[in-house]
Amino acid sequence: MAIKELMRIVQHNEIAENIFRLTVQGKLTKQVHEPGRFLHVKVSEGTTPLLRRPISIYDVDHEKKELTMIYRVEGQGTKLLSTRRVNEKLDILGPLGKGFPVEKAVPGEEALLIGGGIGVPPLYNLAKQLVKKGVKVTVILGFQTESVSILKEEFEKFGDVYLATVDGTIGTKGFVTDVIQMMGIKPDITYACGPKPMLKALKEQLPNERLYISLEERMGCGVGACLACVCKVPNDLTGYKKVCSDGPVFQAEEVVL
Amino acid sequence: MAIKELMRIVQHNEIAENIFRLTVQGKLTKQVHEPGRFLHVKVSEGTTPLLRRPISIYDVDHEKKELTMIYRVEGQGTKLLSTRRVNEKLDILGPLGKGFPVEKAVPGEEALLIGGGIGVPPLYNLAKQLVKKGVKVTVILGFQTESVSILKEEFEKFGDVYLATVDGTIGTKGFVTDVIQMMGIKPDITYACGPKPMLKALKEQLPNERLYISLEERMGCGVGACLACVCKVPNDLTGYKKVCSDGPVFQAEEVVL
Amino acid sequence: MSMLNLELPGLTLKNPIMPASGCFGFGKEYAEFYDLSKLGAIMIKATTLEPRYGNPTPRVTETPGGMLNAIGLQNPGLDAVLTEHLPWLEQFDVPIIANVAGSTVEEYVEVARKISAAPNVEALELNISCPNVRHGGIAFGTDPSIAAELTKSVKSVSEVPVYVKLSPNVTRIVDMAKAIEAAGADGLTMINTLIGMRFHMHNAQPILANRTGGLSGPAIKPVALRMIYEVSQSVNIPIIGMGGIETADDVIEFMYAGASAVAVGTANFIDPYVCPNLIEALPERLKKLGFSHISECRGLSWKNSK
Amino acid sequence: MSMLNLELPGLTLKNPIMPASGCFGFGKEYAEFYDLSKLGAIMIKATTLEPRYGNPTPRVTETPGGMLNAIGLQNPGLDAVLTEHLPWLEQFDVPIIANVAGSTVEEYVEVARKISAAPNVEALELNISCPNVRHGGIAFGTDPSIAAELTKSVKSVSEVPVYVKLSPNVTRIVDMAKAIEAAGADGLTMINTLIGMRFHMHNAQPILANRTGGLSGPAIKPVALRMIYEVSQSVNIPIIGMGGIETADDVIEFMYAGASAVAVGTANFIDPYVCPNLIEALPERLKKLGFSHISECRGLSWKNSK
Ligand SMILES: Cc1cc2nc3c(=O)[nH]c(=O)nc-3n(C[C@H](O)[C@H](O)[C@H](O)COP(=O)(O)OP(=O)(O)OC[C@H]3O[C@@H](n4cnc5c(N)ncnc54)[C@H](O)[C@@H]3O)c2cc1C
Ligand SMILES: Cc1cc2nc3c(=O)[nH]c(=O)nc-3n(C[C@H](O)[C@H](O)[C@H](O)COP(=O)(O)OP(=O)(O)OC[C@H]3O[C@@H](n4cnc5c(N)ncnc54)[C@H](O)[C@@H]3O)c2cc1C
Ligand SMILES: Cc1cc2nc3c(=O)[nH]c(=O)nc-3n(C[C@H](O)[C@H](O)[C@H](O)COP(=O)(O)O)c2cc1C
Ligand SMILES: Cc1cc2nc3c(=O)[nH]c(=O)nc-3n(C[C@H](O)[C@H](O)[C@H](O)COP(=O)(O)O)c2cc1C
Ligand code: FES
Ligand code: FES
Repeated sequence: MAIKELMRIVQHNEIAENIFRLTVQGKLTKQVHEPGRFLHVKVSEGTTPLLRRPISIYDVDHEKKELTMIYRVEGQGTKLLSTRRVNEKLDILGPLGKGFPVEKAVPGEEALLIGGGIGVPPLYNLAKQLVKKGVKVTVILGFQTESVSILKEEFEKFGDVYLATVDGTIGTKGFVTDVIQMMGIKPDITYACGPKPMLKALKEQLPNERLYISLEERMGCGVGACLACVCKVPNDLTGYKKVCSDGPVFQAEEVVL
Repeated sequence: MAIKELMRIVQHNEIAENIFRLTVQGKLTKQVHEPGRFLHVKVSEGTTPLLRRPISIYDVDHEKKELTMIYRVEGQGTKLLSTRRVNEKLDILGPLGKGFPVEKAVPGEEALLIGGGIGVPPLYNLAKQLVKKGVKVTVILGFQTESVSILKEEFEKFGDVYLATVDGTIGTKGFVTDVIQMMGIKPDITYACGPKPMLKALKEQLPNERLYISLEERMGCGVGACLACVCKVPNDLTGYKKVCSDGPVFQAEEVVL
Repeated sequence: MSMLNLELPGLTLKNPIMPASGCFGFGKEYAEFYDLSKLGAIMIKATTLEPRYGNPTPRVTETPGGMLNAIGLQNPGLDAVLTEHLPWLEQFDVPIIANVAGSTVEEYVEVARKISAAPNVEALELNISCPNVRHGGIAFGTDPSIAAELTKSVKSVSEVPVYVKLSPNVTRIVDMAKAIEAAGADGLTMINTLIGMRFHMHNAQPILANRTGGLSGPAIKPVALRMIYEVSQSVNIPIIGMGGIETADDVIEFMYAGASAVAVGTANFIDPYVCPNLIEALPERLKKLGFSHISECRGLSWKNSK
Repeated sequence: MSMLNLELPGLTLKNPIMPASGCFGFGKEYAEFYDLSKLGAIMIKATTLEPRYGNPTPRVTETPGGMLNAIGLQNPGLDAVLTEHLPWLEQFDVPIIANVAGSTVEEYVEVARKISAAPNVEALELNISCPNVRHGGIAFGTDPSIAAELTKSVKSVSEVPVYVKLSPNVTRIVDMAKAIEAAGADGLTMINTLIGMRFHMHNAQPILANRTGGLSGPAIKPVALRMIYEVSQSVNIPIIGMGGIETADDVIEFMYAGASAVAVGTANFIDPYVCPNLIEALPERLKKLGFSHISECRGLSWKNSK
């Protein structure tokens, strides 16, 4: 169940250009199990910006009651968030949404995890849970350029990690789709999170049935009430799914990108 | 000349119920000489509240480059101000307005300083300057009740201090005007700061020519441009004075209360 | 004894707090956070005759102290509301105010007739900010005679009292209110959103796919208060006020201006518990201000000065 | 080469930044902070025929992301403006836009005739949000034909181009703009303030002595942008945009919407240096966005999408 809590910041630091790692502590942690769900964070104490910001859960430590997020400073909201300091309280609503279905992978199978840019973090706890379950994990991470490439070492604990950068400063020059082709990777099941063009390309390249993708959309409520974050579903003109509550993770076939 | 500076908070603590003492450091201090001028303080970092808050200068320390204010938490703005911590920067515009005319008191004369409530603080630096000049200072401080009575000891360094409280919990029960009458005080010159009813009563009780009063009015710009803070002048239907730039201190005859 | 209970046409309210239409769906999501029976009433999402998908995304963006939305009347259509959503809400002891929308008078009438017959619908709220397809897409709510005609037509078929929701995007809100009162409305709700826009820095395009959107949140509060102040002195039907309400003081300020009850919209997105929190905070705040019942606050700003 | 210079009817601007009327007095106070010659232009405080005291205090209060003012046209009157304030401003190399106000068409005409002849007044700005005493106090700016008549009368006597300042408190801003353009206006300035109110918690009374006030500041920015977007596509005269501008990005956003230049009001109160700071920040920001001159931004939101 989602709750709203003033969580204490226990760690907050810049891990790459404009990318921050934020750990908060509180009892909300108890509710967090499935990887890929998100927190709705109130970044301002006043009325500007007015709305919360959705940030995925990177990892959870139930013993320490800690949740970690990794976020990129994009605009006003995340910029303000980056100024919040250790021991301050952060107003967090969560966990929200439906995450990656770990249960769809069978022990012994090969899972491919594909992250693009700031879509990489939510795959971390997923990889952890898959490996624990006995699923073999391969990871492809795509970035614009080396200075914003993150978490390679962290994922290497779980399996093979391939990098792609648009400018070729690290890893393969090109996109994650190029890596799949070059390496001839044929996964049993795929989980992906990243920009829409990447997800579209994956949807065309890989079998859809066992492809799970995490979408982003501008949100109002984050809980399914305001219909800000909808996406279309196949063959139904008035049908829709809500990214915040039906997702953010969908089976690729469920949604029209 | 007024300047705008991010001044560093060097001290900030609650000295009585909801009353705070705030010391800031910076080069703006150099501009502060006349007592009774004010600072226009940006309390929020965002857009709510939008406007600055006028707070009088309590004291100045040119050597340490420090300015001290004493303020009461009234509403949203001062409440927010009270949460700002040592070493944070505060956006301050000032010094603004015209203060108490120390030069109007002649050495050897008797000056009466009357403060009501949160109108007391700006008299502190005035008393200091008058005493330094050789003017004899008597102080009457009026408060609602003992728990919000402040600065008695501080003023006792400069001369006799009388207290009045509305509920009689400390000092004379009643108003500052009652003290003047009871004690038969006949000052050569009077300086006063406090709520409008108090200033009105003083204007009726004391000779106006050498009575200087500090007014309060809701402000926009604080520098004389927006005409938010006007008060009427005698015998002139369209004439006016601006509290922020012609005042806040006026000779009692100059303005209609 | 409750300090908060109220009677309005068709509505017996435990308290004056209700979620505003479009900001609470059909209640399901917020029922995860608290018992909906706590609420004074619930204004459900606008319902049209047929299901609608609404506008493309992005549908929301932000502005200083506010947000813009262009959801565009997405809703499952009258049938689904009647067979699924309203029956689900029957488990709660709370009156439902059904927000009715359409593109033609006929559509409004059809929706109103059927939805007003639902057992837990105690009042209708006519959303007259919708574009009128017969009049070149100009909103019903911008012309007093069109709004009055619509009100009259709906009133003639509704089984429950009809509240009309005023758009603030008009020159003379009082003229609108008077025309709607004369047409038989039982109450008014106000204000709907102001029309606004934002643009992307990097490509100069409107941020919302629909280009314009409705401004809601604290930014519009002073405009709502002004309009309620003017309208409440000019009509004899009650007003449910809304526009940027976040705190108990906001609720009381709307009552002072002339509202009889209030609705809370955008604030639900920031704090899902805002409505029950307001209901809990109000009695103490009222006592501190010297009131023994919330109804004493109503119109105090102009009752006092007369 | 400057990236910021512009030509508008009557105005050769070093840059598109000017303080908005009523937020900068007659310049004296801000001249203590910086050289006024840096500014694109200065819109001086509204001037009426006779001196006016304006409204009682309190004249300002705050709202989330905005402020309300009810200064009420306080000004020293035409003669003092002509003999004191305008001559004092001649020391600066900056065009003056004189904001003209009145209670009757005759008063506007009289002020416009004389003030437009002052050597440093390069344009007039007609403040049509004033109450019209001949029409029951309803503002000139809420009826297209009254606004057009006023524009025509002033235009016939003015020695400099006439800009008309639109009120946002209308149902159809485009109709107003078109009527005013047809009446001969050389440009538009928009928007003036939205009407709003706030009430005291402790006594329920309006905070402003005048009861209602004009809402300005960031809160109104999305409304200003929407109106400029609509009007700029419907008329062929330039628009000076305003309403909540605080940052260089705000300036560019107003240009995208369709403004040719901008005015900064409330932000001066928060930061007296805001205008020179914007002028300094703009070139770098424009370069970063890929523009070589500010005029390239104008109307890009709708030029692109056609
Ligand atoms: C389910 C979900 C999970 C996310 N997880 C992460 C994460 O783990 N790490 C991370 O860095 N970012 C994540 N994002 C993106 C993050 O929410 C945005 O970067 C952030 O909202 C930007 O806010 P801003 O004020 O800094 O930017 P602005 O551009 O100023 O924001 C303006 C508005 O647009 C919205 N917005 C802007 N970009 C996005 C976006 N990409 N998706 C949704 N709304 C957006 C904002 O919420 C805000 O309402 C996630 C988004 C979603 C929907
Ligand atoms: C020249 C001058 C000097 C002052 N010096 C001091 C001082 O040394 N210590 C101190 O505690 N207070 C002082 N005040 C009063 C102080 O400015 C207000 O208490 C403060 O602005 C309240 O802000 P708020 O947001 O907490 O209250 P709110 O009531 O929420 O404020 C709402 C609005 O009203 C204005 N306002 C409220 N009360 C006053 C007031 N009394 N005078 C002017 N504007 C007001 C605020 O600035 C704001 O715009 C001074 C006021 C003036 C004009
Ligand atoms: C996302 C969103 C959707 C809305 N949908 C509707 C709607 O369907 N029908 C309606 O009458 N008003 C709708 N509104 C307007 C609100 O009911 C309310 O009038 C307005 O938002 C002002 O209140 P607030 O500032 O508390 O949000 C919507 C508002 C928002 C923010
Ligand atoms: C205190 C104040 C006084 C104003 N006086 C005038 C005026 O005399 N004439 C006028 O046309 N507009 C006047 N305005 C409106 C501004 O010029 C401007 O149109 C409005 O404030 C919106 O811009 P902003 O949000 O940048 O302040 C005034 C605004 C304020 C805040
Ligand atoms: S954000 Fe409100 S429904 Fe998804
Ligand atoms: S506050 Fe603007 S003139 Fe005094």
